[in-house]
Amino acid sequence: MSIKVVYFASLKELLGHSETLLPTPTSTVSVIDIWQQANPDLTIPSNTLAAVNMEYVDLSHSVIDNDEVAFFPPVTGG
Amino acid sequence: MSIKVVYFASLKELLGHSETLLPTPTSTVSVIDIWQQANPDLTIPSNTLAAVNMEYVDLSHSVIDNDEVAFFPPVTGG
Amino acid sequence: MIKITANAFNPYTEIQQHQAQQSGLQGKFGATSLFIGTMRDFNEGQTVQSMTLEHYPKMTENQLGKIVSEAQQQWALLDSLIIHRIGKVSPDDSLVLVAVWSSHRGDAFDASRFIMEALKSRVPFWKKEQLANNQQQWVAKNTDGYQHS
Amino acid sequence: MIKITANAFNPYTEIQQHQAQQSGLQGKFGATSLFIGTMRDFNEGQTVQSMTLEHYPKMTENQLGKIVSEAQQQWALLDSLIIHRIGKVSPDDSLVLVAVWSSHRGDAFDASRFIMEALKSRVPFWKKEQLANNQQQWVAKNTDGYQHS
Repeated sequence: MSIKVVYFASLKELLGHSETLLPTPTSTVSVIDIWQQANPDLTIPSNTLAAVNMEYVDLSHSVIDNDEVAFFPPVTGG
Repeated sequence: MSIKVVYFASLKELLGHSETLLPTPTSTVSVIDIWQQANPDLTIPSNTLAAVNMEYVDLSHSVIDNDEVAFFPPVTGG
Repeated sequence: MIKITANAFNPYTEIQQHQAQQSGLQGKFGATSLFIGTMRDFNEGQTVQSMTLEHYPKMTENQLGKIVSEAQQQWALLDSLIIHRIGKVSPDDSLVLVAVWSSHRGDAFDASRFIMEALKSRVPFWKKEQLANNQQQWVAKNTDGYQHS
Repeated sequence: MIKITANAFNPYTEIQQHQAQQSGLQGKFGATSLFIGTMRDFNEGQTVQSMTLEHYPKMTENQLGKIVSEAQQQWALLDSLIIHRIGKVSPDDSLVLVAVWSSHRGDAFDASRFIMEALKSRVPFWKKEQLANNQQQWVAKNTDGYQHS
């Protein structure tokens, strides 16, 4: 059991990888906690969007075991 | 020299013809004068639109020799 | 380009042919907004078997030309194509095509809707419906294009 | 219908194929509103040679599905078709198609624009441009679709 963290676009390039697996948290964690655990040396870039299980969430949203947490820059499709 | 009066759609059917030629007016005339001269027994139906030389005009617009005066119901294209 | 036609037309074929001929568009147009009006087989609860579209030749083209000029003054348009059918039409026939090409989508959306609403209120076309009971009737008025159905 | 494709597509062919398969549309749709986004060969003054479109698989489809549901709740739509390109694209390639069918034109115009703006702001696609000088850059933000250019 674990939490999957995924990155896209410029954020993926900045970090140099697209995915990190984090161990099951031992206490209640939020999306921003997940970022800090996965990237202890890097403050989350401003404008970063977050999704949990493919739904947009605030950085304060709670994360539970088996969630997929995504971080990405503003979208530019169409 | 003359004034050509043309009718379209339901108005053409109501009158039973699509065109009338009126002689050159001897004095200043307006669009509504033209209607009355061409259709002495019929009040102009409400909502009738008028054009002179293919530009929309009010019924008070002046008509001169060689003008083409058109009367038609509200448009329903598209 | 403005076309009035008494023949059935395929709007998608027309758009592609037109676009291919406009070499100035290549690489420049980011946005295309299209509206296609199609004949339905019913109107206000009645079954419609066919329809006849009458127009005022020349005034139709003049008014459409003015409307396109007004749109060009208001928005940054690269090109436009308007086709309107006249004569006898059947259900599922295309009645009208309005296509607008621009660099940015806001201009394309705004201009195509403006042209369509102006066409509906100012261009001298009239529809007569042939109903299932062999009656005929002139369509009395157009619906409001800015209102929800 | 929602399609994400890594292959070049012709929006006009796709629309016609889709429409032909929807037998429930026959005789019922009076209005079709379409928007097509096409790759330009320049952006903010720079020449763009190609572009790569990345997306978040599954979240893309989920978000598009939600947007279509929201549109269906707000307007009387008969059908819709959304196609979005991913992968490497060249100038004049179609990037996105939004097509909406309805009985009345107000619904079609409103819904196609709503879907397009929602797609631009909420659906996880990202563009990276390959410039003439061999530099690459991520597109930082989308323009406002409700503003004049």
